[in-house]
Amino acid sequence: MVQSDTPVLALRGVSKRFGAVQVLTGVDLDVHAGQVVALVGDNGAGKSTLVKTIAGVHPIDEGTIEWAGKQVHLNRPQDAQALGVATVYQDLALCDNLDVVANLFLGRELIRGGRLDEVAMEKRAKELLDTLSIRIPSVRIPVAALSGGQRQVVAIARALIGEPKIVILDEPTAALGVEQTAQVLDLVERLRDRGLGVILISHNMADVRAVADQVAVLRLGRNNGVFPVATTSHETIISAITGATDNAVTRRQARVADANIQASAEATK
Amino acid sequence: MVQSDTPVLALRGVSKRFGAVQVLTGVDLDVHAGQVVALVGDNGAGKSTLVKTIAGVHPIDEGTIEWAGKQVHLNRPQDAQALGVATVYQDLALCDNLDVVANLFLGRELIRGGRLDEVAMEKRAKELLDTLSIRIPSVRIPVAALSGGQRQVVAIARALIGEPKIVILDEPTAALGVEQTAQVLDLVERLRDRGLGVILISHNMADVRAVADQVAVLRLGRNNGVFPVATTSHETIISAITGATDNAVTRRQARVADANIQASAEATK
Amino acid sequence: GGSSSNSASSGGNKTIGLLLPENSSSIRYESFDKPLIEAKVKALCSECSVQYNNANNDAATQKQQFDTMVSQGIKVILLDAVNAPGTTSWITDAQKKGVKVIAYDRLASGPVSAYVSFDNEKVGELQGQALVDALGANAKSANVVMINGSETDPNAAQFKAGAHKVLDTGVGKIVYEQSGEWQPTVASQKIGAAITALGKNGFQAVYSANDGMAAAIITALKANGINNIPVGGQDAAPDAIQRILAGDQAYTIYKAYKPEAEGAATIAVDLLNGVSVGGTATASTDSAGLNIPSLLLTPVVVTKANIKDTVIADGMYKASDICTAQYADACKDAKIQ
Amino acid sequence: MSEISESAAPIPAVDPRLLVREQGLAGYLAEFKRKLRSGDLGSVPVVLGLILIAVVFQAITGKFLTAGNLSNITLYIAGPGLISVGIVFVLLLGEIDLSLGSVAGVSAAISAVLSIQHGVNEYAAAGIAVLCALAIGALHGFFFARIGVPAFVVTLAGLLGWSGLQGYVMGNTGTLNNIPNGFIANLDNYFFDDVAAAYGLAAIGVAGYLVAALLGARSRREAGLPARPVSEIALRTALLAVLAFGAAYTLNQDRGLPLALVVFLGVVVITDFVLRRTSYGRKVFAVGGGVEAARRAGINVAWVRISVFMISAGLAAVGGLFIASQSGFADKSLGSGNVLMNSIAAAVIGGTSLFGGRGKTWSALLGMLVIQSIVTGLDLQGISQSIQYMITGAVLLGAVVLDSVSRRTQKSAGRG
Amino acid sequence: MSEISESAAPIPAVDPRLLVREQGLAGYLAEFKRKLRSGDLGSVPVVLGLILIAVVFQAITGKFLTAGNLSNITLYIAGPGLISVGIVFVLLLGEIDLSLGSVAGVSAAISAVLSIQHGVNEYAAAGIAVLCALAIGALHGFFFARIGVPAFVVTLAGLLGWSGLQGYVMGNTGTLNNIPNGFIANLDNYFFDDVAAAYGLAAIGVAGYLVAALLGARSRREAGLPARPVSEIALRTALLAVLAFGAAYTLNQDRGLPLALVVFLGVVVITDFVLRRTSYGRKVFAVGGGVEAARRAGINVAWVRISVFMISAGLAAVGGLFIASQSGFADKSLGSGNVLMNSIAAAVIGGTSLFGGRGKTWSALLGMLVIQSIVTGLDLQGISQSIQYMITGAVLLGAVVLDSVSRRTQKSAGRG
Ligand SMILES: Nc1ncnc2c1ncn2[C@@H]1O[C@H](COP(=O)(O)OP(=O)(O)OP(=O)(O)O)[C@@H](O)[C@H]1O
Ligand SMILES: Nc1ncnc2c1ncn2[C@@H]1O[C@H](COP(=O)(O)OP(=O)(O)OP(=O)(O)O)[C@@H](O)[C@H]1O
Ligand SMILES: O[C@@H]1[C@@H](O)[C@H](O)OC[C@H]1O
Ligand SMILES: [Mg+2]
Ligand SMILES: [Mg+2]
Repeated sequence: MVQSDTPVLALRGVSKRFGAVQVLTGVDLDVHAGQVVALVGDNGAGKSTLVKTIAGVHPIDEGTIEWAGKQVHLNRPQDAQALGVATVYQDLALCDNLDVVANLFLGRELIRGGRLDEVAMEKRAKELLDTLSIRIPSVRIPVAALSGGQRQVVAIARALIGEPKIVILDEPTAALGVEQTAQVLDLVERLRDRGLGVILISHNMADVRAVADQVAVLRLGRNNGVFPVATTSHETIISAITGATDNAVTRRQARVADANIQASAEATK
Repeated sequence: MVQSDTPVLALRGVSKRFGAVQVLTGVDLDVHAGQVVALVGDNGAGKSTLVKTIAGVHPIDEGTIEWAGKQVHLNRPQDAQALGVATVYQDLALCDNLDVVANLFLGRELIRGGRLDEVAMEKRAKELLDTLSIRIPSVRIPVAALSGGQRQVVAIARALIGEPKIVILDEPTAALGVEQTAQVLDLVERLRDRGLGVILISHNMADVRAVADQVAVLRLGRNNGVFPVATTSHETIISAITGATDNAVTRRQARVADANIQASAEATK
Repeated sequence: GGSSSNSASSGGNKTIGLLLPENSSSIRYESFDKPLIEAKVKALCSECSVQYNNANNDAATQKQQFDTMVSQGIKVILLDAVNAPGTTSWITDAQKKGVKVIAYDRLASGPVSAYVSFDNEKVGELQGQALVDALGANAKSANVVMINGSETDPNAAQFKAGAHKVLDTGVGKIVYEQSGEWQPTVASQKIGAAITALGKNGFQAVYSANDGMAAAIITALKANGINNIPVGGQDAAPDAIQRILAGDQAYTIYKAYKPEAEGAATIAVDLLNGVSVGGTATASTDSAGLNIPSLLLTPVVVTKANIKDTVIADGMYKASDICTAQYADACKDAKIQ
Repeated sequence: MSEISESAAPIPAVDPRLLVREQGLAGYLAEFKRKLRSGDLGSVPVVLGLILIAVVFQAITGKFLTAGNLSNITLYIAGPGLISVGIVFVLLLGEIDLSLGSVAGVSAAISAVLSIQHGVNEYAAAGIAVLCALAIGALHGFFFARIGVPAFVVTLAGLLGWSGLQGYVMGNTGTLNNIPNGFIANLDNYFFDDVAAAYGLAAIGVAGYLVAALLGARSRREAGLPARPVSEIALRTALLAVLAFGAAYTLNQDRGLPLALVVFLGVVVITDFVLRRTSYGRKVFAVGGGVEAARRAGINVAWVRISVFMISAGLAAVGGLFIASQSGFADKSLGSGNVLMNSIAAAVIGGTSLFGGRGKTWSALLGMLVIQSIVTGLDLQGISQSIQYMITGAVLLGAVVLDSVSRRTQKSAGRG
Repeated sequence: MSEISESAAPIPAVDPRLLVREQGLAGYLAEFKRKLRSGDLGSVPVVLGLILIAVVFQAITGKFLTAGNLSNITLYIAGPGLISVGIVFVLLLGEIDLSLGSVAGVSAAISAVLSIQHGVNEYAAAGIAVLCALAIGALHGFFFARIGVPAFVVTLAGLLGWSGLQGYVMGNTGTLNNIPNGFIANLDNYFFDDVAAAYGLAAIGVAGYLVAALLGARSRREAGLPARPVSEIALRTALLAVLAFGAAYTLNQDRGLPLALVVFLGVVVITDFVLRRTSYGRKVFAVGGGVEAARRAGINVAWVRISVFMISAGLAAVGGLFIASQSGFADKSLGSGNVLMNSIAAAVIGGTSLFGGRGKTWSALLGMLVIQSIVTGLDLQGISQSIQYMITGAVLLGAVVLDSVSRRTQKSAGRG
């Protein structure tokens, strides 16, 4: 984990409003090279909105974004891409009418002699998908015909084309099978080892604890603490997310434990 | 767990093809009243396709579907709904232009004096969403403006309107926060206790083991075993899903364990 | 194929082509011109036939229909051009293939073999004069509104020019002039604007280029409480005759289709048989330096006074067509039964 | 399944991120300012555009804002406006209906031939014509919804076929004058000249709005739901009253309340109610917002589609009768030309999306007013056709640019 | 980042659920049968419809399939066909361009006025006209893509404005005849009457297809990707050869190879290449398939939109010159009437979706052939206008029903 002093990416006091809803209020976030920052929070906490501001999808209302110490303005996805931000969106943002290969290389097609180099793209697409252990009937069917998990893998593979400096993954394993999830976690570790910054959004605490260095918690659109993973307990993080120590999670655990101690032991294994 | 001898729903030798892809081949499935059947399998195994055949979205090519012992033909979603099948689709199937209330009651609006009873629907909508611990800025904004998890909760709440006999949940907790996930698992148990049949699709083995009675594994569009949860080990199910004992999951576990025994212990907790 | 280079008179192809411009703003084309020409051709030459196409007011469509006829080997074509000044190349090319073209109703430009028509500028002059007559003694002080035909129809320009020739000196002032685009709803709105702009007493007569627009204008005037000011059109449509009987419309211009159609049919059969057309086309018209043998008919103004002697006497309409229940009394007054 | 609420975790009623509006008038104004800034203005830009057009033409011609002219405009918009209401339904589905001009034409022809040539009672003739149009709409809907032919192609075939039928029905007649003072003749030319009529209608409209708003707000408050404050209802009612009584006064200065306006407004109000307040309307929006989602919700998509094409054809038939009334007769070209394009344009200018799922029938009224105001204003000035076309194009664009710019602000602030 | 492959789990190359086609001709036929059953037939239904239309008209008129008539049809379709190619681009974006008829008209007017009235060299005049059209397209694109005015409204304003400008440019002239044997006069009327021309073009087309297919298959095989078997390439080449040489033979029976056909085919082939084989074309499809996804992929959506409107306007200008050439003159009404509707209809009939992201420029050719065949066939028979409209409507619907029924089978078997 090679970390420099200036973060690659730093958000300072970022606010964002949609109509009558103040979605983000004064949010700070630091990501260093070679660091995996998990961004967690309740549903609707503003995680996806925050990463979209970094990706240039939604320009921020207030606050500043710094890239390697310099203030930048991210008004269009191109701006972020040019800096080296690759993003896997929660809603995937694939073109349903295009096939897998076309989606993977969209906006960065391989060209040979002025025309698309379909052969090279198709070959590279197959390699990438194999890496992520996904089985897709044909890379030439439109992504509309793929299963949820297949689509998600295509979106993840998209982010690996090009040479990003920061990779943002918004719930990348939500639709993935056990094997594919493991591959994605491996991938995150490899990205970190290669010195990239990674922002990982996930509701799965086991995954977060497995690969993240730091956990930044967002609650109702505001920062609610940044914790080093190694030294923070599961319960601390959960209560930062839900804003209470008595919540549905703890209640459920208690109830299940009461009812069936053995099943409970199995279930949390 | 009250179970009768004839299953509420029984699939026999169901096959389905899309163009050049044979997605399902001779699949059998039994669901009894008061039983939670987990349907698991790799990405693209055919789980969503299978439940769509039950929901009447895709008519089957071959095989039969029996409802309480009688053969039925499910050619349109209405057919399945009329029998008492409520479905939460993986892709949610919400109308983006309609608000939360309109989506919840779509096709089953409350009427008073010939006109929509918006007041009653809005009240009921708020209650339902509270049950599921979700915080939505306003039930009167179009669902297009909701976060991924908020959308998913809306889709789940939809299935609870009306009086279903079988509830199908296709990865209902994929986008949910820890608290919301706990609520949905509670909900599944309550549905079972009320004598409904539940089909739960999930990639999260912990969740599956926590609430399911039986686990049906699908692999490459075919049955690959049905296991009672109580007496089957985690490893058995994983290898039925991946088709191998040596897979990315086990390899990752081994590697992580090697590298950092303590972290590994934390991570699988 | 169109490879036959025999001269027309040798009688290889006994089909006469008939190309008419449209069928929505005027009923004349399919109710009069087409059947009259077909009947006359059959009468003159039993083994001849007429192939008819309608261009729906689209010049490019008409050119296709023209070319299709030429390539089928048709040797004589009666052409009522959508765009008469634009046909030079059509007729030049056709002539090279031995095809003879008769300009029907509108003077198609190019080396046509004959021309049969009414004089469109004359139509305009008659319209203007009829309006002046309808105004009577007040004409010299009358303010007049003009609703012209479509600016993309070359005939309309001629009607307009002819009418102006008379009205510019014959009446007090043209106070409002607009194109009604041959569309009744448009004409109705234009007259509404004129009423707003000039006031209900701001004008004493309305020139309408044809009967369709005149009907809409009269409706709009009545809706605004303006009754009994002279409005005139052209085409002698049956509904216009009825309005004239009822006193709502002052006049129309009757272009006797029968002599026009039958004259054209006679010339066409003559050309097919290689006979001189001089017997029918007694006049001559200058077209870009060429002297075109012509049959030029005179249009007639129809007012209440001469309905009986024109459209009824010529058999264009039966009295029963016109004298429906509502118009029975008016018919009696005009001595029509 | 209400018992599932039992274990609900307590959640605060209002999300703290929701910028809650202050109570009372102050809050109303604050919210309006916020909406203005974020471009979430609804019909306001189009209305502003309309006012601008009226003011400019008044300045140029000096006659635009006379009672007579404004009254005439209401007569001109009724026919195409009714067609436009039908188009709003079709656009809400995300489809298009190119046949409506022809359907208007063939219906007017059928009604005229029956009543004038065959002596059928005029009301019956008009009724039969509308029934024929409904059948035509059902046929279009069938080919679209059941056979799967794109609506564009079905209705293009209809555009040709029905205008052919129109010509065929009119036969050698060409033009049939309306029976003087008959039902059709009066449709677009009858005025309720008692001043009480216009004021009465205005009063009914304003009172109806007020009562509905107050009752609605009360039942929401009783159910514990956020409701519109009384001050806001009062403000809106006052605005409506100024508009309604102003219009009534103006119309009474001229010939009184036009029947055509009553019918057009009535149709707009009723269809608006159907779309926003009934489960049928909800289905139309759902199909337009996502066919597959609607289908999975158990909605009979085919039937919704067929019924919408029936509604649009039926309204086109009524519109055709109004056009016949305006021109004084039915003929072979009724409904051709710009009628269809203007009707579609009106719906779009009024804010109905071409892509389905967003719009309201009021946009037919607003859009028609914009288009007709431009045309009438230019007619008043009496400019030549070519120049008129150019100006109309430019003003049309200008009227919508206002709206688009505000929407763009909104979009850049939203998910879009 | 290729080093990430290092830990890849081995996955079998071919998914066992994929019904792999048998090698060779047998497999080809088996697949064709499967596609036939599941309705996945591409252009086959439209082509069948076209053949049916031709056979029926030949039976009725006895003249439809003569060399002269077929040759004429190629002349008639060039102008509207070029406009239709432009429309395909716009439809691929999921948008519409209503202005193209007017743009064709104003371009023809500009070219005619410059060359005939002002003595400008004809090539230069035509060039200037096309440049003006490109500027017009850029203006439309700007208002649509940058200001956010719906394309429907922008191009409706264009429809009015440019036809006004057309009238203004033509001024009092009304009609300008083409310069005899000049560039414009020849566009749609020149024939390469040497038999070698038609056969040569056929040979180049067939050979080009063969070489491209073989090279493509080889490079795929070399990269270890599944490739089209040689037997299939041979079969396709043979079919193409029959078609191409058959057409060449027919044209040589008449006046030879029409320049108009060469230009139209050339434009279709080039635009097809641009759309399917270049990254620009990929961007057009992406924007049409999902604006937001395209935007997030870093595509400059505004620029893609503006360029597409420029392409459509530019092609409309060329189409306008062809129409002027066909009619023999430019006038105030060139491009009005059915031109636009026919061009849109052709694209849709040929299989291009109105909803964006699906289609090809070949559909302009196929659809135009369907429409023109109906029109010419009915003209040959010479029936009255009303009946002709009704028949055209019915045949149009019929031609597309075939396609729709097959697509419906496909849809019910797919995700749709
Ligand atoms: N319309 C279609 N055309 C072709 N193939 C399809 C179509 N729909 C689904 N498939 C294929 O069917 C297979 C099964 O898809 P399905 O969505 O049922 O998988 P799943 O088990 O739900 O996967 P996941 O866990 O990723 O959601 C996939 O390989 C998918 O590509
Ligand atoms: N265009 C919009 N208009 C109004 N509100 C919006 C809009 N987009 C997002 N929101 C609101 O912003 C809040 C944050 O949404 P966001 O998608 O960032 O949440 P999230 O943390 O990613 O949640 P999840 O875990 O469910 O994905 C939500 O309450 C959502 O309803
Ligand atoms: O008779 C008129 C005809 O000459 C003109 O061209 O079009 C309109 C008709 O009324
Ligand atoms: Mg999110
Ligand atoms: Mg799935």
